[in-house]
Amino acid sequence: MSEHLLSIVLFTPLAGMLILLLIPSGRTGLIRLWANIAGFAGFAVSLPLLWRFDKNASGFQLVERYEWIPSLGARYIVGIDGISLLLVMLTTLIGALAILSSWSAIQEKVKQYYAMFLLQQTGMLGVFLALDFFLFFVFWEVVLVPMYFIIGVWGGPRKLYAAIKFFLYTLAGSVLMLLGILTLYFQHFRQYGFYTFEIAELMKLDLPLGLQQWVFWAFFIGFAIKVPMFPFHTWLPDAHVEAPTAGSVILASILLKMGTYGFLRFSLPLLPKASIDPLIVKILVGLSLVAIIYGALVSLMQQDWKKLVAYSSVSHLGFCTLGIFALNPNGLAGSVIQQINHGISTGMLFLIVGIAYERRHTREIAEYGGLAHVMPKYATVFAIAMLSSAGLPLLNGFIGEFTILQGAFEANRVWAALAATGVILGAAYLLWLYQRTMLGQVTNPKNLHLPDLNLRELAVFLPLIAWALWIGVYPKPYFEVLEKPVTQIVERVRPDYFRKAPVPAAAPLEVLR
Amino acid sequence: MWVDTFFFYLFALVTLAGGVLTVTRRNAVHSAMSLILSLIGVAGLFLLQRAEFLFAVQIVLYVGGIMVLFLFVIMLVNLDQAARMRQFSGQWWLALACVLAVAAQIVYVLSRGSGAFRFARPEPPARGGNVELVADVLFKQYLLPFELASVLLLAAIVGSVIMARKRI
Amino acid sequence: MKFLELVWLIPLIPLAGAALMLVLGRLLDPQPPSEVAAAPGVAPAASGHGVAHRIGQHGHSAARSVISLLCPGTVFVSLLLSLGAVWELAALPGRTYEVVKFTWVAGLPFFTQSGALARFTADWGFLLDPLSSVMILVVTGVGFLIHVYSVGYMGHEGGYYRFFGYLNLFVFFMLMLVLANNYLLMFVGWEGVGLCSYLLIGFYFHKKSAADAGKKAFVMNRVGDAGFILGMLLMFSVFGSVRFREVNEALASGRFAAETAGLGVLSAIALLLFLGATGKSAQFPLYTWLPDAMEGPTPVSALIHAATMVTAGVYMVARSHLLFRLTPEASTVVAVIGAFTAILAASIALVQNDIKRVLAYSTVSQLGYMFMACGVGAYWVAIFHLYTHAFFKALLFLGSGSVIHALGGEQDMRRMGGLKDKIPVTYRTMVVGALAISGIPGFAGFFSKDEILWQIYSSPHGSKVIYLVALVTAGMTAFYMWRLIFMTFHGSPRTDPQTLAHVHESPPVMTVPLVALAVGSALAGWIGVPKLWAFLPESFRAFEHWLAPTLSAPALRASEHAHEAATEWLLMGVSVAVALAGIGLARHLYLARPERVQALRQAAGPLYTVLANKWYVDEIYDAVFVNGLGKGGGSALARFDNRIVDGGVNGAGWMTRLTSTLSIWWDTWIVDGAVRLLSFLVKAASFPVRVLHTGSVQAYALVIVLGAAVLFTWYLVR
Amino acid sequence: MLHPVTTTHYLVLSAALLAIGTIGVLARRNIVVILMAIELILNAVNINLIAFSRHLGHVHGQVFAIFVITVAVAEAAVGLGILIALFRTRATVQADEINLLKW
Amino acid sequence: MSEFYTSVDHFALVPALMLALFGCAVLLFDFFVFPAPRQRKWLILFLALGIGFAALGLVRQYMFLSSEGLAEFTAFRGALTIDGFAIFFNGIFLAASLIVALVSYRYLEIEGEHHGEYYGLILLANCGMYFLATGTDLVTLFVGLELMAVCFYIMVGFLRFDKRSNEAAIKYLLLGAFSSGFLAYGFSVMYGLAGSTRLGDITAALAARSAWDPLVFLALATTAVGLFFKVSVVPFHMWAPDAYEGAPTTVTAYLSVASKAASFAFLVRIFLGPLISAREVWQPLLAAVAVATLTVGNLAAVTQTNVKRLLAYSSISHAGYVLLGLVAGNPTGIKGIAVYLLVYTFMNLGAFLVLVALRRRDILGEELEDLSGLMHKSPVHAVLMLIFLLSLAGIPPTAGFIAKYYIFWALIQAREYVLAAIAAAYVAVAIYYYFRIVRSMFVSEAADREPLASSFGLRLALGVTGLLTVAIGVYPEPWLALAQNSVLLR
Repeated sequence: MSEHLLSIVLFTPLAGMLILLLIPSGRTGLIRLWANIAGFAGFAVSLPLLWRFDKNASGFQLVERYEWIPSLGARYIVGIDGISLLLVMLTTLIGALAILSSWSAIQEKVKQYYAMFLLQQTGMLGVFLALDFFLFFVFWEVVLVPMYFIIGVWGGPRKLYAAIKFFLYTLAGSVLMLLGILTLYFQHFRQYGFYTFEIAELMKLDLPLGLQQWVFWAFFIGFAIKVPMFPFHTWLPDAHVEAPTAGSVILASILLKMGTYGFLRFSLPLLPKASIDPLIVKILVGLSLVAIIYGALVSLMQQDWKKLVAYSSVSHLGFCTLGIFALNPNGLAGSVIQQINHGISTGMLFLIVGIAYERRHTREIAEYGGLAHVMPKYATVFAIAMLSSAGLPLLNGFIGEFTILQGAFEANRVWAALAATGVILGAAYLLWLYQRTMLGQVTNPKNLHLPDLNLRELAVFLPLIAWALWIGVYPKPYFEVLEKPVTQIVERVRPDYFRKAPVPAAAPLEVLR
Repeated sequence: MWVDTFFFYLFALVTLAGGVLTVTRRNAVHSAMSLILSLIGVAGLFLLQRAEFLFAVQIVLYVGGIMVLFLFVIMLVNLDQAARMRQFSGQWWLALACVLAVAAQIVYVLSRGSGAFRFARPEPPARGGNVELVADVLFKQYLLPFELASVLLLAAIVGSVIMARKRI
Repeated sequence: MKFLELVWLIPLIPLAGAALMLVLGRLLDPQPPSEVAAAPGVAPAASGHGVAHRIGQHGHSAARSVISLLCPGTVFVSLLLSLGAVWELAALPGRTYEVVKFTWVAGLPFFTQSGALARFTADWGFLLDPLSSVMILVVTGVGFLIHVYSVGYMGHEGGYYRFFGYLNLFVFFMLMLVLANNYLLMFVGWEGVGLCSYLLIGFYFHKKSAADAGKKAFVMNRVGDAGFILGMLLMFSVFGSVRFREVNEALASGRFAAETAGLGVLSAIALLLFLGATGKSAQFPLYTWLPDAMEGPTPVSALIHAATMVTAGVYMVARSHLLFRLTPEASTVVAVIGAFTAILAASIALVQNDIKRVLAYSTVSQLGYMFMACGVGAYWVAIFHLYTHAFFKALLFLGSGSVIHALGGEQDMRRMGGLKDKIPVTYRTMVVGALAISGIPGFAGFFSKDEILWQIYSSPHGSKVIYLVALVTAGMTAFYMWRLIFMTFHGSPRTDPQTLAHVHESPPVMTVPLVALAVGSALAGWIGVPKLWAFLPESFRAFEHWLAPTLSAPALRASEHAHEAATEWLLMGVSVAVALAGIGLARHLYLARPERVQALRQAAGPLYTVLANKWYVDEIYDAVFVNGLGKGGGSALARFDNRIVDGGVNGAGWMTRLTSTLSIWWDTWIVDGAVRLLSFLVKAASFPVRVLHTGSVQAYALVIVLGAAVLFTWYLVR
Repeated sequence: MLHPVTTTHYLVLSAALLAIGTIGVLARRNIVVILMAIELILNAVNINLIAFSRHLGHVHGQVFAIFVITVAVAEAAVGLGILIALFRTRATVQADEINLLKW
Repeated sequence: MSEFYTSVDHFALVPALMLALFGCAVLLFDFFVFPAPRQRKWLILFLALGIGFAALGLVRQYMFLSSEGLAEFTAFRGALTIDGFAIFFNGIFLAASLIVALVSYRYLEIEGEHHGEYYGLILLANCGMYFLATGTDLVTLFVGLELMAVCFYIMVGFLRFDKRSNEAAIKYLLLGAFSSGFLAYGFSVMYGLAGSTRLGDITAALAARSAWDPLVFLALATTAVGLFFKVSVVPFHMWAPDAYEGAPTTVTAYLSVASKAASFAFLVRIFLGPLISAREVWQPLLAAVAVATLTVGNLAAVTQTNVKRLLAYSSISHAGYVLLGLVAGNPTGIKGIAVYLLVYTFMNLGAFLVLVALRRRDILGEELEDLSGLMHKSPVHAVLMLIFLLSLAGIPPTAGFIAKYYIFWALIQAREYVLAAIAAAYVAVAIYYYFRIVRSMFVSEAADREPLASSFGLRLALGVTGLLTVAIGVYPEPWLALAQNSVLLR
């Protein structure tokens, strides 16, 4: 069994979906129950990864490889390193919680809803597990369809527009990405005489800078739209606003990470020359900084609760991409941690919006106010989520942001200084949001008798809060897990980085006494 | 030589005139008659080119067979009304321009490549009449299309029957 | 060694209390459902009663008693532990105890500026040395007293558990701040106290002003924090570490020459850190949040916005004293900012009528003093003032809280007066506090303030201009403080009779802390008497000696006694005289000749009636009426504060909104617009393509021929 | 005055006939006439084939022409059949009146 | 067996023979054995038998080739060539014919035009296609093409009392005949240049001339007009939407896949055979045509409301993709064409079959509104349609992705990056209009409550096409291996 662990993790949600399809659509109770069981099972089977993973081993672990389409050189290869481990755990947990959170929010077409969710779960896991570019691309695209339906069927008033926008945007990007993949694929054939999509093989390629740049831009379009980076971000607010709560949660927490993951896993290692090309770095960092500040500024102005959170994602993801293109260990590690953090905190924020929406069916911030009186538990949870998102120390956001800033600072001080303004603005819009919705007097009689969080809803939040605290208080395991893969990436992209000085065997600042 | 030349131009004239009349006559029956004229002209050209069998086929099959079919249909669909209506589509001038352009282009292309076809080669030594030769080639080299043509005709017959019959 | 090993427990015990309160507090202290604070007109008929008055009659349930015991109790335990630890620390040779519990941020390798490979790490490590020992004693000691006081003060409030939860949480973060052994962990406390400040300012969150103030505090602090973060990053990049010990070792190693001319990287670090300090310690230009923060409950103002949190900036600068010593330019900035803030805030305090706002500006001003001391290199004096200030300012705040409590929430001094007999304990303790802050010899404030003045005057980094500023500020301080005393307690009552009838002295649970703090305010200074008072044994100067291992800087000591004792005596006399003059003026205007105020109002009134804004008119009218033309500068400064500084903040906010609007516009019309245009074009292009299919078979044939024509043309053109 | 007739003459003649037929297809409204015009086009092909056949000195071209004629017959038969069906439902044989299907 | 008709000839002819024989048999039986309408379903059995035997013949040819290790063998003195290419495409035709026949029964019942001739025509058309894929002689190809075309003319007009069907038929016929006139003209020029009608001879003769020789171009251009018409690429595509819309839906399905596949087989034979030497001439030409096709097909589809017509335009755009495989002109591209057409057959058939199922009494089931709320009415159909549409759009893991993948791969290999980018961009446009259908099905409310038409054949056909669309996407290996043999270009 255990040598197929990753496959089990990958296909458990799919199996759950197939069984779900056998349940008659009328029995919604059973469907809900089963979907939750399947979602939780997906999380449960991923837990063994935690102790099966060896943080000291370099390269990929738990690798499974089978021939799949020999004519194309495509294989079924799955494996994890520290980066994917974290993202996989995020996916399984958030996925299970998102399913749990949908219990009462989704009242129609329940079966299809959960089926889409579980399918999507497999797709996302596949993206993070695949070590074959073809497999990766397949999963990458698979994710689109369920999300289209989740937005388009169970979404808000402008759901159709949002759904197709989401789909078209991401699809357009990914098709161009496919061309980039094919270019690498073909170049590999030219250099080595056989076709393969295996990442490890493709990494052996030695391509001239010009070609790398072209491929980089092709990848960039695909990944940047997914992230979304600055000029490609407009699908995000629409998609978020219209998606049902759990959809937004998945979208923000996991789907966006596919873009950053793509940069980390593919753009940097496969195209090292292009990745350190000064112009490319400048452009990407520039876009990241713009996204940080711009996302925050736009958030400040939002009247729509969900849109605010959506734009805040743009800002936070700007940090992630900034960290990546700082191109040093701390930037990269910070970026991964920040991806997890964003998954946790923005996930929570969307769940929070969703709870208010479920009770009041509006997302206008002006409709709320003073909820802290009526829903104290809710307000507390919101406060934690908000603080975690704003990067308060001892909560997760701080670790990620600070590490990214450290990386950025090392690369260029001005970047860090500009990014730091994002920290200020982040606090501003979040606090303002909190104040407008939670504090003050209850100004709307409709809000007077809103029920506070029930146990199920609390159960959704508690794991996330616990996780946020864990990362905030004791992030060491995360850094340890990330050290090997991140160092590999840096060594790949900047071979001379570590040649400046010998790497010390242990941290130079050891515990004294 | 000049006889050939004379007859070529004669038949060519008949062919083209017939063609022009076919596409310009108001009455469909007149068109059909003109088409027959043109087909006969073509048949004459066949004869000039020593394709006697084909000449016969052209006269018998085309002029005798197809044209009767056409005339039948013309009678059947009662084109009297149609004959009173406008005969040319609104785009005829554009069509004319285009076709002339294409024709000019084809002729230009032909003239540039005409070196390949300047003079007819001397006839090959006759090993029998034209019909024998045709038969020989047809059944040796083109047996397959020949059989296939029968299927084609079958399909055409079935098809026209289906289309033309009134009920079942 | 037992207590030292438990040093990490000192912050954790209040944290445990906080966690218990915030998780389970609601069970212990149930809120009646009718207590929803709704806007007027929104409240449901069943609920009926008012909004802001959440004072219920259910105050003293058994469960509340548990809270009342538990929360102050945790702080008390911390206090005991601290005392034990400090006792043991005294016995240690280097008076330094550092313990690392575990690695916190265990980041990856990076290269420092000098090319050395370092690791981005920070520990959960605790450092107890004389500096932090002073701080933990202040925090736990004053904190405990304020906790006790709060039991009485908040007794009738809703959200009791929440209040104590936040308060305990605050103590935890503050202790983390002072006990951290590295800047990053310090930053945890730093941000944490900011958070608690936010939560506690916004404790009455149904009040919009309170919520606004909380937000303002947090965001302004964040601006400073951004500086702090960048400073830390620079520190990482220069030293490869942010641990105090390593940074200081690097600084002391001589690798870094003092940056006397121009601004180098050390100055940059120092200034960035100081930017953080201005935010936290409410220095110019980031000070306007502190007066607004008075929206919070009074014990909070006492604890956070007077005694502890706002002093964190001073602590941090003192902690980084080696850095600042190497960067005289940065130190000068510190001193100048401190001086400017001190006089600015003091002048504003002259005209305030809200009892707590006076104290708030006073706090800003006193913090300015501390920074002046830091700026001139007298770090121990800054800490000394911090320590004395904690006593008397906490006392004054708690006293004012007692007054407010007695008057049922009234904060305007114009509606007080004549209370000294009604609430005698409060009166007497507050007078002690006022004497201390005014710098009357013998009281705690005298010793610290006088030492600061002397250091400013005498230190090689000092300056006569700053000294003058500080002296004027001292006079103003005495004036506004006694103005407060006279307006509140003396004269005839201006309170409406009904309220006056109910005025009563606070319960012992509130007065006992007052008395304790009054004792402290009176006596705490005697451990730092001037060297001039040679007649006293060295044990009266224990404070400086205690701090010496941490804050000493041998290189700078040589010039200290260059000035003559006579000068020092003279200056001491001058400062006392100035203080007495301030008190006398206040007495003259507010006690002896109140009718002069009326006359001044008549004389100067027309000058300000031209102002359209009524609020400003009132403000300035009051200023003229109260202070006369002689203090006109103060009102101008008040205007400066209201108009320019706040205006600047508002302007920045407006700019931000404008930018945001533009961004949205950009998003909707340009970025998205391009996409929409594209989709529109696709759809638009669809029609001509479709229209081509006219349904006419001959048109189709024509297109075929056209196609052929194009093929041929292409060939021929080639 | 009269040049010897070359294959090229036939080709040009064929092209001319092709053009006439094409004009017929494009310009005549009457579908029956359009079908006749198509016959002209096929005849043009046949002229080509015969000319080449003669030119090349074998009869393959003639055989090809037979097949072309066959095809022409088949097309004409089916075309006329469909035309009759069309006429039944639409009562017209004018090409430009048959435009239910468009866009 | 004689010298004119050897055993090899027979071996090569068997599948066509079976198709023609059973075609005739069906026609006869319709008259004499099963005159009653209820009995006509037995004709399907006959048809299936015919296709089965033909398939058996194909399999035997395949076995023969692989056991002998031959790449190909010729018959009828070079008029037929049996190679992997031919077998592969014939497989596609047979599958398409069978599937179409399976679903036609119910559909024609509803249309009230259920005649046995229909099945005979399917077989005869398939017979014509057989020669398009295997023929290596101009005459054979031409007659085969016409056989197929004539059958299709009739089938398109099969609803004799339906105005739209008539119209579609006459349009298709007129334009088809017109374009085959051009084709024949082109063939005549080829013959004139080579002195032979065998493709091999022509290839050799044209190779002796320069690529830019005017007469070669004349042959190329006129032939291309006819070929492009058949595969409906711009600007020779105009008939397609009308014919597709007017024809009975089953015929549309058949027309859009089998006819297109056969024509492409034909086109590939011509372009990579005789015209290969003029590649530098036709490559840019084809590229331009392909781009124009993608543009027109995709753009015109965007605003369609008739689903049949929408799919017609979409199938035009697919022709553009296939053509790009030829533009790339490398083995990958040719294999890509084969794979594309294979996949396209199933997915496009599937999409049309759903429309067939939507045709009920009084409901045409062609408009976008008719698909509204299909998800509620029949989730199975909706999901199948979704799969087909995703596949048409080229979203993995459906088969359509593999097909597009090959085209992109070939283009990248040929370094046609710009073409690749254009082709990629149009995928997004395609998504847009396919998802209009999806939107209708899944989001809108149902327009009517009438249950969908269903029959065993329809269910089976939908099941098979759906299964294959997914299966080829998820595990394409065996199918790719089949296509591997079909590469003409070496």
